[in-house]
Amino acid sequence: MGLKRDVSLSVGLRYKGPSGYLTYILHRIGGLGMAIFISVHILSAFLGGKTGVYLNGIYENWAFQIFIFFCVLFHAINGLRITILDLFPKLLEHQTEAIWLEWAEFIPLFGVAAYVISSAGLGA
Amino acid sequence: MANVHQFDVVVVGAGGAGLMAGLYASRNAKTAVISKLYPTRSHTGAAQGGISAALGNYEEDKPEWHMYDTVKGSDYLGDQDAIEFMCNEAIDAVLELEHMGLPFDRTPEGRISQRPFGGHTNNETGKPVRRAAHAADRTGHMILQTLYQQCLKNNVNFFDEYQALDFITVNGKTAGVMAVNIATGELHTIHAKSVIFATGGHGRIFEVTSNAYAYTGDGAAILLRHGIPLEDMEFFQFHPTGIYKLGILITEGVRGEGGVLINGKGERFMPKYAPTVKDLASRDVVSRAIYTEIKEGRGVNGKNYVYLDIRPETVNKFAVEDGRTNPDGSKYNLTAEQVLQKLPDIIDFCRVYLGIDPVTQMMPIQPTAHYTMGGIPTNKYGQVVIDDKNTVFPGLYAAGECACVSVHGGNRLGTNSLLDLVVFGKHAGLKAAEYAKTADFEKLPDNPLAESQARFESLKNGSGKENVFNLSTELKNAMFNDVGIYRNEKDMQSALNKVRELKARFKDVAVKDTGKVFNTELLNAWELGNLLDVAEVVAMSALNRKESRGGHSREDFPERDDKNWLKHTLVWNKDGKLEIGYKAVTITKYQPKARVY
Amino acid sequence: MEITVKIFRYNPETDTRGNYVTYKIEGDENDRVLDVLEYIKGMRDGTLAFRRSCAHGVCGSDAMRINGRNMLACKTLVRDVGANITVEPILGLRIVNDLIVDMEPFFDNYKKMLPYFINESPLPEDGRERLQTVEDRARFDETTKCILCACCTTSCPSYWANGEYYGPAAIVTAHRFIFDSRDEAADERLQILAETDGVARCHTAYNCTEACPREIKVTKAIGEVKMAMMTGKV
Amino acid sequence: MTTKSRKLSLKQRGLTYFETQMWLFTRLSALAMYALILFGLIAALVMGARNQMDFADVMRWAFMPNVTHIQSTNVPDVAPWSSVFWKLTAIALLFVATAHGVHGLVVIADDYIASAGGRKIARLLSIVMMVSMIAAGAVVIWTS
Ligand SMILES: Cc1cc2nc3c(=O)[nH]c(=O)nc-3n(C[C@H](O)[C@H](O)[C@H](O)COP(=O)(O)OP(=O)(O)OC[C@H]3O[C@@H](n4cnc5c(N)ncnc54)[C@H](O)[C@@H]3O)c2cc1C
Ligand code: HEM
Ligand code: SF4
Ligand code: F3S
Ligand code: FES
Repeated sequence: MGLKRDVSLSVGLRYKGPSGYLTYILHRIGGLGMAIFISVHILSAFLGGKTGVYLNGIYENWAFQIFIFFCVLFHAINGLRITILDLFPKLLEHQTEAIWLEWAEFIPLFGVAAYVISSAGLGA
Repeated sequence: MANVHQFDVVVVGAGGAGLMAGLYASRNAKTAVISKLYPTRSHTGAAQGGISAALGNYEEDKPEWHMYDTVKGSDYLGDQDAIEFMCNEAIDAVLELEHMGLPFDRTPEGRISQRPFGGHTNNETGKPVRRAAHAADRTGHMILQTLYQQCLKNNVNFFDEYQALDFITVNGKTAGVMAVNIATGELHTIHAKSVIFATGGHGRIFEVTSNAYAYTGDGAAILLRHGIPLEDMEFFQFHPTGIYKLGILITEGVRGEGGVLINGKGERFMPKYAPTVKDLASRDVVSRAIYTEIKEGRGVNGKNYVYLDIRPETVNKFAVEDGRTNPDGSKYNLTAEQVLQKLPDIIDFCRVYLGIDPVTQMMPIQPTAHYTMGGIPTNKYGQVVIDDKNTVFPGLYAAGECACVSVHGGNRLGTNSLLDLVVFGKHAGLKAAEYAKTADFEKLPDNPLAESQARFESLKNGSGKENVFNLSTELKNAMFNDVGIYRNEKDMQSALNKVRELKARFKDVAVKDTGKVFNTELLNAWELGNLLDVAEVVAMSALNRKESRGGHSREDFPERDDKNWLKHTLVWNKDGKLEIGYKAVTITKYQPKARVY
Repeated sequence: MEITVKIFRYNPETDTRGNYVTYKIEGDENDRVLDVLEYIKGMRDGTLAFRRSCAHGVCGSDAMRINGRNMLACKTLVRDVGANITVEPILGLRIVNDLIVDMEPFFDNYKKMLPYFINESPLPEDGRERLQTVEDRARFDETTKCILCACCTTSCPSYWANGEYYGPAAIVTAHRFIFDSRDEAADERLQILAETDGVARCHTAYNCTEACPREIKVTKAIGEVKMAMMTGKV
Repeated sequence: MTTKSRKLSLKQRGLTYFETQMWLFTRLSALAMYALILFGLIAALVMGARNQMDFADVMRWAFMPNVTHIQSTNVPDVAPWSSVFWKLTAIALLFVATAHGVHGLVVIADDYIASAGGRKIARLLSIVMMVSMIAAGAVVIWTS
């Protein structure tokens, strides 16, 4: 009896916290994305030959590159925030500001990069 | 039979008293604690100010002084043997709590910090003394947590969210309790040799109250139905400083730290009513003073409230006037930081519920129904006594706010309740376990569930004309307005009639919810039944006592009358009709005399 | 003023999933959300189920999601949340009836923290209190305020993902004892928290701190526990 | 009365637990990756990245300064990149990132696998994955 405890992605995202869920989930996606990318990349370089070229094709696709860049940039910036706050719990008071700062860094950097990659991708 | 559990001792209620009893009983007997709330939700957690003991950590203090203050506070209605017992045990009780890990605030020497509280005095100088040991303004919370934690450590058996519905007695002896598992709606029989009731008070019979929704007098009502009397039910404490309209308590600790009461004209009025201790007079005195100010048109903006002021500049100004100093004799100087640090929860309440900051603004307050002095009569070992000769009911115990030992008499001193919980909770637990060692289990009746089931069924099957919410609102209004701080014959009679009318209407109450899982509607209706039973006893006892004493003050009988009324009231339920009797007050050291602060 | 309240309803005996029911009532902006719920239960639909007791934010009974955020219904006024109110049960625990969730897993995690004072050394010879400086007492003051309402744990993304995680409330309890200079079992608790479902599960999401009605800086407390693990200083 | 300060041994404070060690490693490796990436980035700039290369090239270089990555840029002289020093640097970055990433996968897997057995399997798989990734990556870097 009773409803299960599952919290779906959409329910979680609708929780009106201090963007905690968003950064948490994006950090995860970023980490996972990179992990997958790196494995594929190493695999392709290691195997070489036909499969290598095929795999290369996937991640050299410009859309995939934007995704990877998103993963890298977000994960790196958010990871730095987590690292600093974890190693200096005193700074946690400034959590809200830290998240603001994070977005302030991420959005322009990612915007520019996405523009560069996509225009290069579309132009080619 | 399904759902039968067997324990030597069963404790009903997991507040301070119930947990202390459970802890001590479980050391010597197989013990279960059942509670309709998860233990840490008990109302002991709401207690703010402190627990009293003559530790003397700041200045000289003695258990005898504590005793005298308590006797005087009770308006001489408290039983002095029990009071002496409690005050002597107080020091060890508080130290024991500390040894259990309770995080008391500390003095610069690292000892338990103490603060002044209403009615606590140095008997030689008459000045306030620091007797209330405290953990910020959440002492009760810390006691509740600490005791629950110790119970976990000692593997006490808990039945969380089980509501006791009935007491089972066989041949005039205790046989156990009946309870419903709220989460499943199943009825359970808990077969026991000893039962300890620690179900808290019944402040929910009043409109404006500091009490929890759970304060519905379950224990008292259950026992009343089994022919056990209730003692001194007319004595109900109105705490002077509840948040206007909401009734949420602002601890006396605020005045202990130097806060003062200010009327609508901006004057400090307590010196008029209590020249020596002023704002720190005992609660009944302060509540009446506020009420008088309001009645005489000096409430704020003509409304039913006055101000409580803890702004440092006010406090320091009056500290100079009162000659208040620090323990080392230096000038008393309260800072905004100290207010924040010593009264964090109060600041929080004001911000949330009033939208004001007490450091810069005054708090609008009004007296609020707060504490049940009366209750299930017991002796100082927590044994329930059922008549004027103090005959013990075998295997039945009570402790905490639901019990009447009586150490609080006509008026409880602040911080004495928490002390009452730990002292008498402990002894009730010990005695209950001791009794269980010698006694045998009574044979359960064939169907112990029958009666409770019938009661439940009749609630569910009422004609459904009456609404629980309306009935309880009417009850609370009648009781607050007519059996409140000031009482008179006419109003009380009308309240009593009202309660009786409501009791009749209650028979037709509507319960729509037919479910089993967390059927809170049914349980609320059942609780309303208890409130009505208890309210009738309160109104009737109050109407009967023709004098003013402690929390019971009558406009038509403004004086205390020791000749006729220095006695406890006992009320029995005899087949649905209430009967009144009396019991002598035990007086040992202190003869009654006029009570001035 | 008119208040529109949308409440999550789930009747375990007839429903397979929850649904929302909207009530319109007259109320005051100074009413607590709890008062609003009481009124609806009293006058509109008695079957509405929720827990409550103290009505002023000290017992921890009535944690729920109000307008999408964990709060205590008794500590939230209509004026703080506006006249359109959505009330839902807290997340990450099994819903058993309307706004009531099964709290057992939450308390089980609490109980794993050795949530009691441990000091087996002899008491002071004079039988008096164990001494503690004002600073030592202040060290863990904040975490003693916890009322186990579960607002924090049920707002934690990590707990949503994984119910095995002990959760912030349990760590707050552990913090209260680890940093109590009188307690002697800091090491045992740190070792419990060093396990897979302990503090490593906290990803500094901060929802917990934001949700705590007692204004405990939960993430900071967790951070202090993490640092105690690294440095060994308690 | 003095304020008490205690210091716990490594075992007492839980630092001998795998989970705690990895928690610390995740953070330290994050810092290490920043350091190594910055190092590569600066090297790229010093070697003329400003005017000969596009954005993607710089990134590639920064994140893994090995020969294959640099060959695809316009930097005229790739010879220094075949040195043992740069090879080791690249392998260090590979090692750190892989260990960090794979443990991250374990953390995520733990969140969705509650059974002890399942967790064991996930861990085993991740160790295999980590070892093979590092080995394969190292071979690529070393031989290129
Ligand atoms: C706001 C406030 C502040 C206070 N401040 C102070 C103070 O500073 N100092 C002081 O000394 N005193 C203070 N008091 C008074 C004191 O806190 C209470 O009198 C005392 O805590 C009562 O404790 P108890 O154990 O009797 O009851 P509670 O702690 O209320 O426990 C009652 C228990 O009984 C259970 N229960 C009730 N009915 C049933 C049933 N039918 N079946 C099963 N279980 C049931 C409940 O679940 C609960 O666990 C204050 C009171 C209030 C309201
Ligand atoms: C500058 C680079 C990086 C930084 C600063 C960084 C930082 C972090 C931090 C601090 C965490 C811990 C999060 C937590 O436990 O709360 C983390 C987790 C993780 N990282 Fe990284 N990281 C970086 C690069 C990488 C790379 C290259 C990968 C992929 C191979 C990766 C994959 C992961 C994964 C999968 C997790 C687990 C995510 C989770 O627990 O939700 N990271 N990272
Ligand atoms: S830490 Fe705060 S939010 Fe969490 S349970 Fe305790 S009081 Fe509630
Ligand atoms: S929300 Fe959860 S992840 Fe950590 S900071 Fe709070 S416990
Ligand atoms: S009812 Fe007690 S916290 Fe809300």
